[in-house]
This record gives sequence, C-alpha cells and structure tokens, in this order.
Amino acid sequence: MDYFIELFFGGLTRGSIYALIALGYTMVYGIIGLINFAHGEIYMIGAFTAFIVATVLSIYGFPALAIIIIAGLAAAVWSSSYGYTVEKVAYRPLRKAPRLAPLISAIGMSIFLQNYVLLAQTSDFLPFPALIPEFAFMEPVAHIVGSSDLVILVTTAVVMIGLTFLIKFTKIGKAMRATAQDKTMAVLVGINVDRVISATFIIGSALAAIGGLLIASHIGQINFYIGFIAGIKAFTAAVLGGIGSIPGAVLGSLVLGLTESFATGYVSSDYEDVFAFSLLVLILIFKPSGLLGKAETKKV
Amino acid sequence: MSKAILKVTGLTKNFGGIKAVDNVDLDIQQGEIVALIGPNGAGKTTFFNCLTGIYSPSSGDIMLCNPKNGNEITVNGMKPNKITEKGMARTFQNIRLFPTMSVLENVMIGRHCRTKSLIFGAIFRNPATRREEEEIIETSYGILKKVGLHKEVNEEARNLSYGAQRRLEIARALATEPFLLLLDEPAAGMNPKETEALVSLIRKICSEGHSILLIEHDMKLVMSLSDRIFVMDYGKKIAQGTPEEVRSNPAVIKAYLGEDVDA
Amino acid sequence: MKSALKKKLFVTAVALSFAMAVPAAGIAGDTIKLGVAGAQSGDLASYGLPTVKAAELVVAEYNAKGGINGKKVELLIEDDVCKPEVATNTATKLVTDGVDVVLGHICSGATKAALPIYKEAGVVVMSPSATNPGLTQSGDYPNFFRTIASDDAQAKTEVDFAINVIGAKKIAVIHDKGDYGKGLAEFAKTFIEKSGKAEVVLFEGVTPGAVDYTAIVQKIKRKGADAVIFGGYHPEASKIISMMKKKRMTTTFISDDGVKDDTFIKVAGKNAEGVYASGPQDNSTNPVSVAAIAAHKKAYNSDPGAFYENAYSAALALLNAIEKAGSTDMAAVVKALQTEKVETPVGNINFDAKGDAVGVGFAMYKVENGKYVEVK
Amino acid sequence: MFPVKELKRSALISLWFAFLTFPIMVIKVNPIERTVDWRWDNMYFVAIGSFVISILSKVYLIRKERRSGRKKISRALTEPFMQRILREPRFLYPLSLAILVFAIAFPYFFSTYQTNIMTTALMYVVLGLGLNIVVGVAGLLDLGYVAFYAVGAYSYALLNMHFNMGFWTVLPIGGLFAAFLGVLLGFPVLRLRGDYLAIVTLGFGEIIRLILENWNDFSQGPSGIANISRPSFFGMEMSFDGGITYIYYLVVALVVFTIFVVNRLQNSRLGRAWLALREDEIACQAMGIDKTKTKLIAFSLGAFWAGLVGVIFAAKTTFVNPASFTFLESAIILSIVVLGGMGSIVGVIFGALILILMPEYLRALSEYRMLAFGGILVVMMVFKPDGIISNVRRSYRFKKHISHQTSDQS
Repeated sequence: MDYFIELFFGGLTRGSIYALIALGYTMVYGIIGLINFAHGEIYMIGAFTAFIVATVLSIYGFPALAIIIIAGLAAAVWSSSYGYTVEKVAYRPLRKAPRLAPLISAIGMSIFLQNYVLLAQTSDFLPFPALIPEFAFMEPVAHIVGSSDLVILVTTAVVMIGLTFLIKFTKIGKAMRATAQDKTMAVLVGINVDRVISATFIIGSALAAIGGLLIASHIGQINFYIGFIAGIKAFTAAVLGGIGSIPGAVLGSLVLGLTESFATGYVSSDYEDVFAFSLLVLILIFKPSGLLGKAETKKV
Repeated sequence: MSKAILKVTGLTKNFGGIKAVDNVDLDIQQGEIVALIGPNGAGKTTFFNCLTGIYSPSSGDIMLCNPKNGNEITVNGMKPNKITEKGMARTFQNIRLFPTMSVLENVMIGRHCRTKSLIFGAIFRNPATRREEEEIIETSYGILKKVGLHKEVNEEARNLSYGAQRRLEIARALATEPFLLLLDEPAAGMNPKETEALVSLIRKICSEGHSILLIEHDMKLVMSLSDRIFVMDYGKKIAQGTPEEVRSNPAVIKAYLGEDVDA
Repeated sequence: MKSALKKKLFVTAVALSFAMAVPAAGIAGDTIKLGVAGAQSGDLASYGLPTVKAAELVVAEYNAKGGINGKKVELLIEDDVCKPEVATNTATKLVTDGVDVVLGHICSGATKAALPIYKEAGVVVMSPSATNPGLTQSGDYPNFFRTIASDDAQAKTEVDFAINVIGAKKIAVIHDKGDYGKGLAEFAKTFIEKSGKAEVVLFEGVTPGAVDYTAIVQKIKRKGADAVIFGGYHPEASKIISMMKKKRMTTTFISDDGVKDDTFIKVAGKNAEGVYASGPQDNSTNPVSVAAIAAHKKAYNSDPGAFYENAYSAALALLNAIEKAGSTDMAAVVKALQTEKVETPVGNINFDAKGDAVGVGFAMYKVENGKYVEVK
Repeated sequence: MFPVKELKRSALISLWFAFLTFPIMVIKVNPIERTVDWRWDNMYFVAIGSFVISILSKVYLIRKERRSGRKKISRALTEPFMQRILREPRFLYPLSLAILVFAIAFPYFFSTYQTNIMTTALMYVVLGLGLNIVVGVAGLLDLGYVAFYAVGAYSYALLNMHFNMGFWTVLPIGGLFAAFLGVLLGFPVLRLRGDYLAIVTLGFGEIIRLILENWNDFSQGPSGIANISRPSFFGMEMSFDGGITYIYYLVVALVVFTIFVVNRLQNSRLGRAWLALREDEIACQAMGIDKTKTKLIAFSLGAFWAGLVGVIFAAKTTFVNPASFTFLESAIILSIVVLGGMGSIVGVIFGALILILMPEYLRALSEYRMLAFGGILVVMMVFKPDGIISNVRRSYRFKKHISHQTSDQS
C-alpha cells in the first residue's frame, strides 16, 4: 500500500508539472486553434531566465526568499514577453493563412528558440539552484512526498483556481471565452481580438514559466532541450483532457502523470511512453474529443 | 396511388433533453414537389440531417422506395454516403461546395458514387477507367448545362455568385442520380430574378422524374411550387396538406404570427 | 575552406571525382587534413563540441611547432548530429574533401554507419567516445581505433567492483535506453548473472529528458536493491541520484564513464557525494592531461566538457602516428598506431590489433568532497 | 521617403528586442565558479540588428503594397509565372525532360559527396510526395509519418539479417508492410478530427520508435543493425562509389515513378474524392463518398511510399537505429509538404530540395545552421503561407455546346 501511495504522489507531481505547461497549450488552442509547438520552448526559456537570475542574485548574496520571488517574477515576465513576441512575429501574420502554415511556423520557431538558447548560453546541462527549501515538517513523510512535490502540487492547485476565476469572472476572461467561441461575433461586440489573443499568450507563457521554475528546481538541472519532451507530453495531456478545455488540461495531465507513474511502478519504465500514448489513442477512440472536451455538434 | 418513395414514421431526434424533432411523420410520392416549412428553429434542418444520415435519429423509421425497381429499404442509422447511394441527395442551407475545386469538378464529385475505378484504374488508366472518366465528365457537363453553369466549368467554385453557387449545389446533388432531391432553403439570399430562374429549374428537374422535398422560407415560392406542404413548429409536425389547406390552417397561422392573432 | 569547396566543385568537378577514385594515398596535398566529425548541434551537441575544441587546440599546438614533417595540419569539422544517415553524408563529404585521418564520430551508431565509407577510402578513424564493442571486436573495421574503453570492459569493471568490493547481492541495472547506456547495462546484466554471486533485481530503462524519475526510484527501493548500476550519461544520472536522495535512500550508485565527468558533480552537487563511476585511470598527475585542461581554460575560459581528454588523446595519437609513419597512407598509419607509443592525457598508449587502446588504465572512482577520487 | 513615424517604431522594436534578449544574450553565469559574465556587446548587436531588420521589412512591405496597387490589373497575367509553365504542356514537357537529363548526368559532373546528398534530397522528395497524398491532398494531418519510414527501414534490415533477403525482394515487401500498418492504424483513428488525428499519429510514431528502442530481441534496440547489404545489380556487388551512383539512379527512377503515379492519382476519381474530403467532409459524405474508405486508401498509400523509401534508406546507410526516426523527422517531412505548397507535386519537389539541401550547404554556418533553418521556416511561412508553388488544378475545354471533351493536365 505504501508503494501505491508513493507512486500515486509521484504521478500527481508529474501530472501537475504537465498541467502547468498544458494549460498554455489548451488556452492558445481554444482561442486560435493552433498547436503552439513553440510553447515547450517558452517553458524552457522561463526555466533558463529563472536560472540566470537566481544564480546572479545568489552570487550577489541576496536572501533565499528574495531570490525565489525575483527569479519567479523575472521568469514570468520574460516568458510572457517571448510568448507575446512569438505570437506577433510568427503567428499573427498567418491568421488568415491555410491551416497548416502556422503549424510549420510554430515548428520553425521551436527549432529557432532551442538553438538560440544553445548558442547564447550553452549546450551543457547546468545545475539549477534548489530554490524550494526542504521543509522540516515534511521530513517524516519525505520518503513519500518531498517538499518540492508539495510546492508543485499546491502551486498547480492555486494556479488552476486562479485561472478558473480569471476566465469566469474577469473582463479579459469573458473576452477570451467570447473570442474562443466566435471570433467574428467577438469583433462585432467590440472585443479587441488581437489584444485578447496576446493576453492569452502572455498568461499561458507565464504559467509555463512558473512550471519551468518549479520543475527545474525539482530535478535540479536544465539545458536548452528540456522544453521539447515536456512540451510534447503536455500537449498530449491537453488533448487527452479535451483540448481547449481548462479543467480538461488539468485532468488530462493528472491522468497522464498517474498512468506513467503506475506503468513504471507496476509494469516497466521501458514502455512508460508507450503506455502514455496508447492511453491517449484508447481514450480518443472512445471519446473522440478527449475527457472533458465538448463533443463537436456538427452544424450543417 | 403507388407506394410512397419516402415514408417517415415517428421520427424523433433528441439533443440532450431537447427534442429537436418530435415524432414526425412524412411521406412523399413519386413525382411530387413537397415543401417543409416552419418558423426558424422549428427543426426542419435537423429533420433533413436525420433523413440524410448526418444525424442518426433517436427513434422512428425512414423508408426509401426506389421507384425504378420498387425496392424498399430502411435507411435510418445508415451512413450519409450509403443513403446518397440509395438515391436521396441533398443541398445545404449554408452552401457547402468544395471551394477551391472547379465548378466541373464539384459536379464530378457527385458522380463518385455511381462510378467505380480505384487505385489500379487511376494509375494504369485502363480502357474501362478512361471510358468511365469520359462518362463522368460528359454527364457532369450535361448537368451543368441544365442548370446554366456550363460557361463557368473551369472557374473555382468560390468565385461564383451566390445564386450560381446554389445552382451548383443542385447540379452536384443531381449528379448522384437521386430519385429524391432534398433542397435546404435553395432560394435563400437570391434576388427575385434568380428566384424565378430557380423555380423553373426545380420544375424542370421534377419533370425529369426527380421528386423533391424542400425547406423554404419564401412563401411565394413555396405556394407556387409545392404539391403538398408539411409544417413544423417546435420539432412537431403541426399541419400538412395542399398549399390552400395549409394557408388557411389556424395552427400554422398561429405558429407564424404568434399567439394573439385569430384565424 | 567550405565556401571555397563550392567554387572548386564547379570548376574542377570532373578532376575531383577522379581524385576521389584514387584512394587518398600518400602525400598528395600540401597540408595534412584532420577531419573532426560528431554531434555539434542538436540535443547531443554537448558530447561533440568538446572534441572539436580538443582538436583545435592540438592542431594549433602542432602548427605552432611547424606542423608535421613540414606540413601544416588543417581541420575539417563536420557535424553529424549523432544521426547515422547524416553521418554517412558527413563521411562522404570528408572523404571527398580529401581528409587524411578522422577524429570521430561521437556516437556509436553514427560511427557504425560512417565507417564503411572511410574504410573504402582508406582513412583511419579514431573515436574518443564510441564504445560499442562490435566496432573493434567484430574485425569489420581495420581502420577504426578508439581512446575509450569498450562497453564490455567497462561493464566488467563495474560489476566486479559492485560484487567484490561493495558486496552487493541485489543489483538494479538501469539505463537510459540509449545506444551507449543500454549496451553497457546489458553487459552488466550478463556479467552479474554469470558471476552467480548477485542477482539482477531490476533491469529497466528511463526516458531521457522526462520531467520526473520518482516512479523508477520508488521501484528500486521496493525491489530492495543494495546497489544500482546505471548505464548512461550524467544528466539522467544526476536526476536519478538526486531523486534517490530526496527519497532518503542510501543505495550505492555505480555508473560509467558517461557519468565520470566533472559536469556530473557540478550538476548533482551535494547529491553526487558517494557515487561511484568507472573511468580511465586518474590523470590528474599526468602532465599531458594537466596541460590539456589548462590549454582549454586558457583558450575558452571554461572547463572542458565530455570526452575532452579522450579526444585530445586521439588527436595526439593520430598526428603522432602520421608523423612517425611519415605518410598518411592507411597501412602505415595503422602500423604506427599499433607500434608507436604516445604520451596522451589518458596515458602512454598504443593500440592493439583490433583497435582498442592499450595502456589506458581503468579504475573506479568515488565522489568525495566534490571531486572524483580513485578507489584503490 | 521613409516616414519618421516608422523610424520611431523601429527604434521601439529594437528596444523591445534588447529587453527581450537581455537575460539570455547578455548574462552568462557560471554557477560553480560563481562568476557572472556581462556580455553587453551582444545587446548592442541585438538592438542594431533588430532595428535594421525592422526597417528592411517595413520597406519591403511598403514596396509590396505599392506594387500590388499599381499592378492590380495586370497581375493576373504576370504573377503566376510558374503556374503558366506548369499549365502549358509545351513548356512543361521540355522542361521536365531537361531536368531529367540533368538528373541523369548529375553523377558525372559532381563529386560522390554531391551525389550522395542529392540522393538524400531525392529520397525526401519521395517521402514528401507520399505525405502529400495524406496531408496535402486528403487533408489528414499526420505527425507520425516517420513511423512508416521506420517500418520500411527495419523490414529490410531485419529480413536481410535473418533471412539474407535481397534489396529487390524486400523493396515491395517493405512498402506493403508499411501500407498494411497504415490501414491497421487508420481504422481506429481516422474518424478523429484534424488536430486530434495529429496528436494520435504523433503518439503512434513515438510508439513505433520506442518499441524499436526497447524490444532488443526483435530490433537489437538502440545499438541498431549494422552491415546491411547494399542493393546488388543483377547479383553483382559494387564498390562504394559505384554503390552511391547506383542508389542515386535508383532513387531518381523512384522519383519519376512516384511523380507519375501521384500525378495520375490526383487526376482521378480517387484524387478528386481526396480533395473534396479535404475541403468539406460533410458535403463529401452527402455526395456519396465513403469517408473512411477514402481516407484509409490515402493513409495507406502515403505509408506505402514511406515504406519504400525506408527500405532504400536502410540499404543506403547500411545501418539503422531508432535515432533516425524521431519526431523531428516527421516535422521536416511535413515542412517539406507545407513549404512547397500543399497538394502541389512541383511544390513538394522544391520544398524537399530546399529543406534538405539547405542545411547541407549551410554547413558553412556550422553551429548557426539549425538556427537559420528554424528562422527560415518561420520567415517563409510568414511571407508565403501558401507555399512556394500552389497547386494547379486541371482545366477542361469543351468545344462549343457539344459535350465533347479534350482535356489536358498538369
């Protein structure tokens, strides 16, 4: 039973990490129907920015708490700026282009950003400072749930609640929902669609940056390539949950994380990803729009 | 009277808790032009979608009877392409052409279900395939001539005028050799002159042996064209009969004009 | 050079293809062309770039001394992204450009794909990092040499250490599903089973780049392993070890040359303490090694990366062999490599008939106070 | 001529990029030695660079606007120059012949390396044309195309290793295996909508690669299979150079064959059905087209070509391992199709040649190569989202009113 609980929490942590990235995918997809392949890179840049800022601050002797806060803010600010710029440069001119053009643009952007960081920084793995402290009160259960797991779980929950609130009740959230449903109508009722899309990219990127910071701190290392795998997994999770749906992205991520964890724990980690993708295929066969995706009503 | 070519009994379609179509009966005889009318949201298009297999009905039966051989088949739950193959073709309320394909190609697609060649034929272009291809082109051209679009064969469908697009949809549907043609608001968005041309086109099609079921809001067109009319409101059939009968039916007037008006 | 190539191609295309047909025998050009091939971009760039730097430094040193037998050494650097299909293009390009000897490739797979091309052209190849046993032991590639121990030799060292020194009874063998890591892990598994003194309780691969390794770590714990043998590179190793530390596990962690890298200690930090890794014998007192590292620090203002010393040694060995042979002819170079000993950062070495380095001592290391210390 | 407002805008853009790239470009930290390297000159480069680029792109846009304003009427005549060549057989046929002659003469004028690179590029032409059937023509977004490529390659590698089967025997077998797998996968997933299909095919591609990586007894795992026989020429073994030339001609022949077949497929009943399916699925079904069957045929035909090229790949490199079949490979093949122009055969050929030859000739840029590759993909899409060459539809001519047809196709 202990083993089961351990795996369960491991899966939950992993799922929460996916969720922070998947939210960005799902928001962007919900609004402009684009698989933003560069999102994984935004996450990577968030982690890198956090790494750079945190290291600089620690060299200059700032206190730990200040480092966490400043590094987190910097990661969010710069990730959002990248997200915003990427949208403006690579996607906005393609708003009316054939469906696959933005996808290729996104793939190109992803390759570009990876190599940009590789060249400007390094190809090596770098040690990420342990920003999350080891809490003393967690010590008795540390062999099951570590402090960083706890922080990740709590952060994801808070972010999730905050985001739901934002989408449901704020002005920008309502504008987002309107734009997602019908862009033309949104324009007609006076919503600045361009601004809403930018806002979506900014929020999604900031979430990815938080994810980047937490994960890097959790596993203690980064390099320029970490965005790729995490990005694909998060995207899988978003589709699994029903792409376009925010609770769906979180649910999908948790399901994916738990599946991988249990697959490794009870079967073999050799086929961990095979399990993950098979689950995706199976779920989509029986529920073609994902776990919480709205079944598409064909309007004829 | 001979057997009905389309006989719908108790057709119901639920979306969640809402009954978009509620226990509707309908029949069409060979050679008839039948209209289905009703206020917006009455469930007419949903009814069409059930007939043509785009939705599968929650309950009820749809029977098709091919007038050529008298074969009777139940088509509810069949895939749309199978139903088209059986001889019922349709047009769409919001025009659904293949926008970047040429006018002729749009009609040629309609010939798909009446022809056979596949990979082998495509690659080797054996005599049978060539003959078939020629037949497809000629028939399609003939149909385009009938609807008056033969001058625009190589034009991309999206470049046609609105009225021409509607006619192209009819041509495309005709290419599938239907004995029953379903037209969903064929006159929507047309100017009076175009509508007039449409009326004569529909008459011509009917006289060539195709029966027609149409949804339409243009009452002048409906009244002048139809042999019989079915009226739906809130998913239910509320009246049926000849144009005169329907015109004077109090339930119909109420549905169209609201509660307070007396017949 | 590279842009000049195009012009040359258009002008003397035919002549060039003739030149191709004749094996690059003897002293044809006025420089000695040392090819460097490996991953220089993409996710494995960090394993290939140090080799380029090593080659640059060695060549600069040779040229500063006036070159080899009066000829300057010229570098031809080509990227293969560690992909076999790209490696064949890279190899063909190097051969077409008239390369005399090649330092590379980095990954075993790419090396395997490229070797037939060099063999055909009579070019000697020396890899700093391709450890697949078949490369030397199959006898298929008489032109192949390497300055790193093959997987089986390394696995043997690790297993002997785990069983005889640590006294492990239950061993979990973990790998990174890669060419190198999995190959090594399989040898380790076979050796453990053969020894009869310990059992393999777990044999599994982890996905490189995965965001979290908790599950596999829990599994190691559950299986009651008293030692983990990991086949793979340092990023995964440091993730696993820090995850183990987080779970308060004290299982002995034994790994390979891919982990015996200072970057591992830097990245894993405190968690690296107590980790064992196999690697070439301690070179910290070897003046050649000290000089090589100092040269890197001076030139690039940073510590050298993976396989730097192996690459440095390979470059030295290759150029030395050409110097001693007085020719770039394959047979002569091969003979010189086998007979002439050379002082390199990995020791005073020559090569056996199969192509493996002789004189590269092998040892186990333990991380103590942030440094790899040889276990005597 | 250049408005001050634009200069201001460009200045703002350059400031923005200087800010954006600040942490990554300017600061470099060494966490071990605990030193910080402030590379301020990078910031100046970025600022000046983005200023210049922004002005240049603005100038380009202004000129483009002016040009399109002036030439609105004559545009129909001048613009689709490529299109007209493609449409007119009297231009097209001699041109194709000239290209073919050039292709045949290629190995005599260029080095083995060039021939080898060209072979690779032509293999991607075939892969692109195969995927074009699936994505470009039938509109099914397939992100796991590389799986079928892998199936072809491993078919040859394994059959050659275990049963010593020759290249020519396995070539069709590899293709058919891949096609069969295409059907097998297609059945459950083809009813999924566009982007869902994309992720499922991506997952499928990964599954195939992971199986090859993990199932050692079957595939020898990540260390791969070496010493695969090169194709023999009527039983003769060939030298390395000869082998490269031979495979080159083989691939040229395959390209010609593929173009022939794909062209005929596109201008057939089946090809029309694919196009229609891409444009409007519901209308398509309503016109009596069996959606599932038509999609399956497209999917498995696309897979068939990937399988064929896979076999050639294994024979060419004489070595296969799973590292060659990653998602990036699928992405590159997809980029070929989209960049070239969806559905257009000539476009795909151009796309493949550009995308595959470009990184090879960009080797001069060495480490900046992939950066340039990614950047060029974005720029190309932004300025030419329809691809380099868009598809030319067949046109029909009818003499007067008699429905007698003479048709010509491109």
